Amino acid sequence: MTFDCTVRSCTVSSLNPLRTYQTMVTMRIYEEAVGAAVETGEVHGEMHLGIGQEAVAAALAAALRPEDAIVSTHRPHLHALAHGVDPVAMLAELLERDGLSRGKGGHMHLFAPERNFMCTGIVGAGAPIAAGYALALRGTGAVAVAVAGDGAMNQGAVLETLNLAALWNLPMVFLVEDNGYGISVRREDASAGVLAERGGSFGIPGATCDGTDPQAVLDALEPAFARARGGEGPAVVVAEVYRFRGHYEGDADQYRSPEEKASWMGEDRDPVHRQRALLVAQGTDASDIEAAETAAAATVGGWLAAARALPMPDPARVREDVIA
Amino acid sequence: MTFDCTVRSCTVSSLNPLRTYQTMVTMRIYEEAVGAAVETGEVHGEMHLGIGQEAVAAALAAALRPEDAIVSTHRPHLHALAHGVDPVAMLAELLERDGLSRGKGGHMHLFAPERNFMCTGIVGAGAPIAAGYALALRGTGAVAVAVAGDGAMNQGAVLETLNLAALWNLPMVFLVEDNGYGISVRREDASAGVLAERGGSFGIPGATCDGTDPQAVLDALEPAFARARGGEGPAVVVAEVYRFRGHYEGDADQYRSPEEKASWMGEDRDPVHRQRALLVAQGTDASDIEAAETAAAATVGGWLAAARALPMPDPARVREDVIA
Amino acid sequence: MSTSTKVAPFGSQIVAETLLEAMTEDERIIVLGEDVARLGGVFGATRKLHAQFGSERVLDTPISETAFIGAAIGAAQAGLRPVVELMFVDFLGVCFDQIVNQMAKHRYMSGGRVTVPLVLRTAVGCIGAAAQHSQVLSASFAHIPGLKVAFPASPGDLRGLLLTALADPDPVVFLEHKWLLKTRADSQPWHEDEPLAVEPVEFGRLRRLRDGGDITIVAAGYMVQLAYLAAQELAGEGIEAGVIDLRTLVPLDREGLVHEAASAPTLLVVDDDYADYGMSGEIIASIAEALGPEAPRMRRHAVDVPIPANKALEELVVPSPTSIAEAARAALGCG
Amino acid sequence: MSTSTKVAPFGSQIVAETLLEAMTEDERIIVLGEDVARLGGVFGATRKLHAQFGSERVLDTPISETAFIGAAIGAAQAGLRPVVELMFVDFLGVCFDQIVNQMAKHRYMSGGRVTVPLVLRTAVGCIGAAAQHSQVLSASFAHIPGLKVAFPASPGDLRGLLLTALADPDPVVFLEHKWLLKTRADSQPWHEDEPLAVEPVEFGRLRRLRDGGDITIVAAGYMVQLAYLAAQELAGEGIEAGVIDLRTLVPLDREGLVHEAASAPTLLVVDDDYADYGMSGEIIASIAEALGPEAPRMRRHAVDVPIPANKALEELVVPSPTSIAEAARAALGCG
Ligand SMILES: Cc1ncc(C[n+]2csc(CCOP(=O)(O)OP(=O)(O)O)c2C)c(N)n1
Ligand SMILES: Cc1ncc(C[n+]2csc(CCOP(=O)(O)OP(=O)(O)O)c2C)c(N)n1
Ligand SMILES: [Mg+2]
Ligand SMILES: [Mg+2]
Repeated sequence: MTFDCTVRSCTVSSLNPLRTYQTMVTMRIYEEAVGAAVETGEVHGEMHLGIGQEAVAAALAAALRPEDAIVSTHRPHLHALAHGVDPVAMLAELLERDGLSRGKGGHMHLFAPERNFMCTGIVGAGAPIAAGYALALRGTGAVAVAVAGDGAMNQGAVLETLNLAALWNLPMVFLVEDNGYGISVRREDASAGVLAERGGSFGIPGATCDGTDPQAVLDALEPAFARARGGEGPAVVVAEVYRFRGHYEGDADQYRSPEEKASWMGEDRDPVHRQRALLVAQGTDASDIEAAETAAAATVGGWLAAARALPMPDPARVREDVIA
Repeated sequence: MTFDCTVRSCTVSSLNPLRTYQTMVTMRIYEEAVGAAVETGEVHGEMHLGIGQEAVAAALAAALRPEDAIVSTHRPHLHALAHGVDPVAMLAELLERDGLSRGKGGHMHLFAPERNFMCTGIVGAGAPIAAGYALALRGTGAVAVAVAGDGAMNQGAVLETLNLAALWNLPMVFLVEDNGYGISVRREDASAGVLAERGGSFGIPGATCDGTDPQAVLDALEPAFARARGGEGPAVVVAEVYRFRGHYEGDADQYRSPEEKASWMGEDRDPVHRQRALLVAQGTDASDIEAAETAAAATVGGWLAAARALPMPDPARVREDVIA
Repeated sequence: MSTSTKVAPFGSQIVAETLLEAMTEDERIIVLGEDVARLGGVFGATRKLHAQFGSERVLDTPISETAFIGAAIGAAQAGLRPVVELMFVDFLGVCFDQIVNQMAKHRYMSGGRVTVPLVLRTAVGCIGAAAQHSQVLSASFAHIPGLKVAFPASPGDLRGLLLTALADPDPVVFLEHKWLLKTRADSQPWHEDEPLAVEPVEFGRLRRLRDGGDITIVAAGYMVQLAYLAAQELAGEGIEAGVIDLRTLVPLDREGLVHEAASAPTLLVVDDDYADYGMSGEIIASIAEALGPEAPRMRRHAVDVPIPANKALEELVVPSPTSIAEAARAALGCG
Repeated sequence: MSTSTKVAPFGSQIVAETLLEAMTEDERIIVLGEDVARLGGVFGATRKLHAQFGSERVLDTPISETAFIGAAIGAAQAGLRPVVELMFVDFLGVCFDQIVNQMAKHRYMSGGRVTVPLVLRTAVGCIGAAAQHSQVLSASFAHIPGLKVAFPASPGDLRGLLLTALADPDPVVFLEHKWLLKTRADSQPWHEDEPLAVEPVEFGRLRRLRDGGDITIVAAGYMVQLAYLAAQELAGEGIEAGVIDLRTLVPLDREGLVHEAASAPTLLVVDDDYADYGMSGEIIASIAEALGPEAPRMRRHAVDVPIPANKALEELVVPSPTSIAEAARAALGCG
C-alpha cells in the first residue's frame, strides 16, 4: 500500500536546492563538530552521529511546522535541527554544559518542549510517546512524527503503535531511517518483509524513498504529512540511507565491508556531495555554492563558540529535578 | 497472503464427524464441570472457559502430534485436552487440588512438559515462548503452536514474534481464536486491519476460517502445519468463534447485546449443536449419537470423580519450588 | 463504621466518582486503558465516565500497554492530564520501559524543562488468581527515582490521595488494592468521614491509626486494614499494637517513621509485596540508619514466594489478620 | 596483581572464553541476543563464538527483547540451555514480563515440573552514557522470587560465577559490570589467581576480601573493587575497613552477613543501583532483624537520582573510591 499523489491531489513542493544544500552542509559540520568534541573529551559518553543522513533531516525541515511534534531516537541531532530546536542550547547539552537539559540529559535525551521535540535512547520507545502527542494534537492540523531506525521496526513498542495509530486515526508520520544496520546486524538479518509495508497489516500506507536525495524524501514525506494533517491518519515513510560513521564514535565498524562503505560514501552518493553536484549541474554559480559553505561553517562556528561560552552545569543542582 | 492447498499439494484430512462430535461434547461437559466448580467454591480464583470454542480445539487435536509444542492462553483447557494433557491431573489443578502443578499453578498456569504444553495468564506472552519451542524443535518435523485471542494480536510480544518466526523460518502456527472481544472491547475497537493479515508484512501467510465448524478449522490448520513441518516457516490461522460465557465466570457480560449472543449461540451456530446436526443430516443413527453423548458424560464424570479423589496440596510444600 | 442508613459506595465507585468530579473541573483530564470506556473498568473504577465524557476523553485501548502508556506520556507532555489504567499491576512487565526510562526520567533528563503529569492507576493485591494476577510490586515502582507512589489504605484515602495525584505535576503510580475496590466504603475497621467528602491528602505524610505501647505495625494499602484487625485481635490478649499507614511510598515519610519508631519498643512491617529487596527492607533500614542501637526490635512479615493458586496455600503466603497477629507475637517473643 | 608478563585478558574475553569452553562441552548451550554473533557482542563478551559454533548456536536477534528472551525460555523448557544477552540492563523494561512472570515463575507455577535453565547476561553500571544506559537495577531482579542473581566483582568471579550459572537449573540473571568487562583481568586491587583457571564459585556465599576492625563495607559487583580502593585509602588514615563481596544477591548469604556484621562496629553498604527500596535496604534490614540492638551502626551509600549526562555531575552521583571513603568517614562520625 503506498500513497499516490495524483489520487490525493497533493502538490509536492520543490526544495530550493541551494538553501537545502546550505542546510545539509550545516548539519554535516554540526555533527563533525560534535564528533570532534568526543576527541577532545568534551563528550565522555556514547555518541551517535547522523552524518550521511542529512538529506532526510533537510526534507523533514521542509515538511514540519513549528507546532508539529517529533520524537526522535538515539541519533537525534539532525531531527532536532530540522525542527528548529535551539542549536546552541543543544550543542551545549551535547558538550555536557548547562544546555538544553542543564547537562543532565545528554545527547540521547534532548527535550525542547517549545517545539514538542524529544528523543529517547531506548530503541522504539519514542513511537508510543509520539502517538500521545498525536492524540493531543488530533484535529489541530499538527502532526506528530515518530522517528525510527530500521532496527527499531522490530520492537514491540513500534509495532503496537502502528496499530494504535491506525485504530485511532492519529495524525502521525512514522519516519524510518533505514541505514541497513542496527549496530552490526544487517536489516535482512533482523527484519522480515519490507519495512515500508510494516504498516500494511494495520491499513497504514507506506512509501520508500532514496534517503540520499532531499527532494526524493520530501516527495515521500509531503503526502504523508498531508494525509495526517487532513485527518486521514498515519503513514510510514522509509528513507534509505547509510550511516557514514560507526554506530557510535569509537566503533571499530568492521562489520561493514570497505566495498559497501565505498559504494555509499563516494561522491556520487554522499548526500551532501550529491546536492552540490545538483547545484553544479543546474548551473549555480560557484561563488554561491562557496558562499553557502562558508555561511554554514560560520554558523556552526558561531554556535560552537556560543555553546562553549556557556557554563558547566551547576553541581549544587545535581539532585534537583527528580520529582517536584 | 493465504496458503493455497492446491499449490502446496497438501491433502487435508476428513474428520470423523461422530468422533469429533464426541470430542466436542466431552470438551463442553468438561468446561461446564469446571464452571460448576466455581459455583461450589472449589475454584476461588478467576476462571475463563472455552465454551463455544470447541470446534477449534477439536480440529487442533487432529492436527497436533504428541511431540508438538503448544503455548496457550488464559483460556487454555480445551487446547490442553486437544494435545492430550492428562485431563484428570488438569481438572485436579483447576479444582485447586494436588494436580498438574500441585495446586500452585491453577487454571491459567498449566504445565505439561511431557507434551510441551504450557499456558500463561499474560496476554501475548506465550508467543515468544512458543517461538523458543519452535527453535528447539526446528528440523525435527515438530511444530510449535502459539495460541492467541483476537485481543492478544495487538500485544508487542505477539507482533515481535511474528517477525522472529518469519526471520528464523520457525516451524510455528499462530492460532488466533477470534471471538470478537478482548473482555469488553470489540475487535474493531482494538485491532486495525484484518487479523489474518497481521503476518503479511512479515511475509507470513494467513487464513481465516469458520471456527464453529471443526472441519473448516482443520482445513485451515492442516496446510499451516504442513508448511511448518516441511520447514517452510510459520503461518497464521484465524478461527472465528464466539465465547458463550462471560469473559470470566461471574462476568455480568452486559457489553454484548442479547441479539448478538442469540445470533451466535443458537442451535444453528453453536458448534456442538452444529456438529450434531451434521451427524443427523448425514443419517447417523440416533443411538450412535446418544452413545457418544453418554460416553462423553461418563468420561468427564469419571475424570471429575478421579480429580476429586486427589488430595489437596500439601501445605508443608508451599514454599518449595521457587528455586532449586 | 458509618451509621448512615444509605448503603456505602464501593471503593471502585469512589474512584469513579472522584474521577468524574475531577474531569468535570479539569478538561485536560482524559482516561485511557483496557475496558475503561464501555465497561467502566474491570473493577468498575471508571464507570459512567464514558457515558458522561464520550470517546474523546475516555478511551478503550487495545491490549498494548506499552503503546497506550507511552501515549499517555506524550499526551501529558502535550498539555493533557492523562489517567491511564494498567488493569493489573502484574502486567507492568510489558510496559515497564515506558515507566522506568520514560515517565520517571523525563523531568530529570530535561533538567526540569519537561514534566509528565499523569496518574497510572493499577489494581494490586491478591483476591485469588494465582501468581500472575495477585502481585503488588509496589517496590518495583518505588525503587525507580522519578515516580511518586501512592498506596491508599481506605476508601477516604482512595479519594484523598487520588485528588492529590490528579493535581501533581509528576507521574504518580496509584496503587488500588483490589479488596479496597471491591468492598464498601464503611468496611475499614476504623471510623472515617464520608469518603466522598474527603479533601486532598498530602503526599509524604504517614498517619497513625491506632496507638499501642507494645508494638507498632507499619504497612501500606490494604494491609493497613489487616494490621488494624490484627491489632484488635492482639488487644484482646492484652497486647497493645499501634498501626501506621504510610500512605505514599514515594515520597516516604522517613521523618515520621523514625519518630514513630523512636517510641516503639518493637516494630513490625507488613507487606503483601515480596519481602526481599522491597518495602519492608527500606522501612527497617531507614529506621536502623537513623536510630542505630536505639532502634526498636524490627521484624517483617511479607510475601516470600509467588502466590499459589490453591486457596489454603494462598492463605499461607498472603498476610492476614491472623498471620499478622502471629508475626507480632513472634516479634514480641511471645509467639 | 598478576606478575605474569603476558598481558591479562579483558573481562569480556574471560566471559567469551568461558562460554566457548562451556559450549564445547555442552551442546545444549546456545547464545542469542543483539549483536552477539557477527560482532561478538557490543562489549566483546561473545567474541569468536559465532565463528566457532555457527548460526545454529549463536544467533543475532532483531531488537525484540521480549521475543528473543521469551524464545530463550521456550528453548530452555524444550531442553536447551540458552545464554541470552540483554545488551544493557536498562532495557529490562521492554522485556520485563518474560522475566518477572514467565522465567521466574514457571518452576513454582508448575509445582516444580518445569525448570528454566537459562542465563540472562546483561551489562550494568555507569561508564558515561546518562540516565538510560548507566543503570544497575539489580534489585529489580532480586525483588522477584524465582530468579537467581549473580553479580561478579572480579575477573575470576566473572568466570567462576558464570560456570555455576551455566550449570544451574534455574534462570540466573548474570550482571556484568561494564567496567569489569572493559578492564583487564589483573586490574582488581587484590590478588587473584589466573582468572581463566578459576573453578565454579558457589552461589549464596559471600567472601571477605579484606579485614578491618573499624568498619565493614558491603558491596556487590564492581563496587566491591571501589570499596577495596576506598579501604586502602582509609588505611592510610589509620582506619581499618573490611570489604565484603556478596557475590550473589539471590541467594543472599544472610547468615554470612550477620556473622560479619556481628563483629563489625560500623557497617556501610555501597551500591551503584538506586538506594531506595533496593539492596542497601535489604542488607541493613537483614542485619537489623537478626542482631537488633547488637547490630553495628549502619549506613548506605548508593545512587539516589537518575544518572546525569555531564561527567562531573555523574561523579557526584555514582560511588567512587573517594565518595566511599567519605561515606565511611561519615559513618564513623569522623567525616
Ligand atoms: C530496547 C533497546 N534495545 C537495544 C538497544 C541498544 N541499541 C541502541 S541503538 C541500537 C541499534 C538501533 O538500530 P536502528 O534502529 O536501525 O538505528 P540506527 O542506529 O541504525 O540509526 C541498539 C540495538 C537500545 N538502546 N534499546
Ligand atoms: C498483558 C496483559 N494485559 C491485560 C491482561 C488482562 N486480560 C486478560 S484476558 C484479556 C482479554 C484477552 O482478549 P483475547 O486475547 O481476545 O482473548 P479472549 O479472552 O477473548 O479469549 C485481558 C485484557 C492480561 N492478562 N495481560
Ligand atoms: Mg539502522
Ligand atoms: Mg477475544
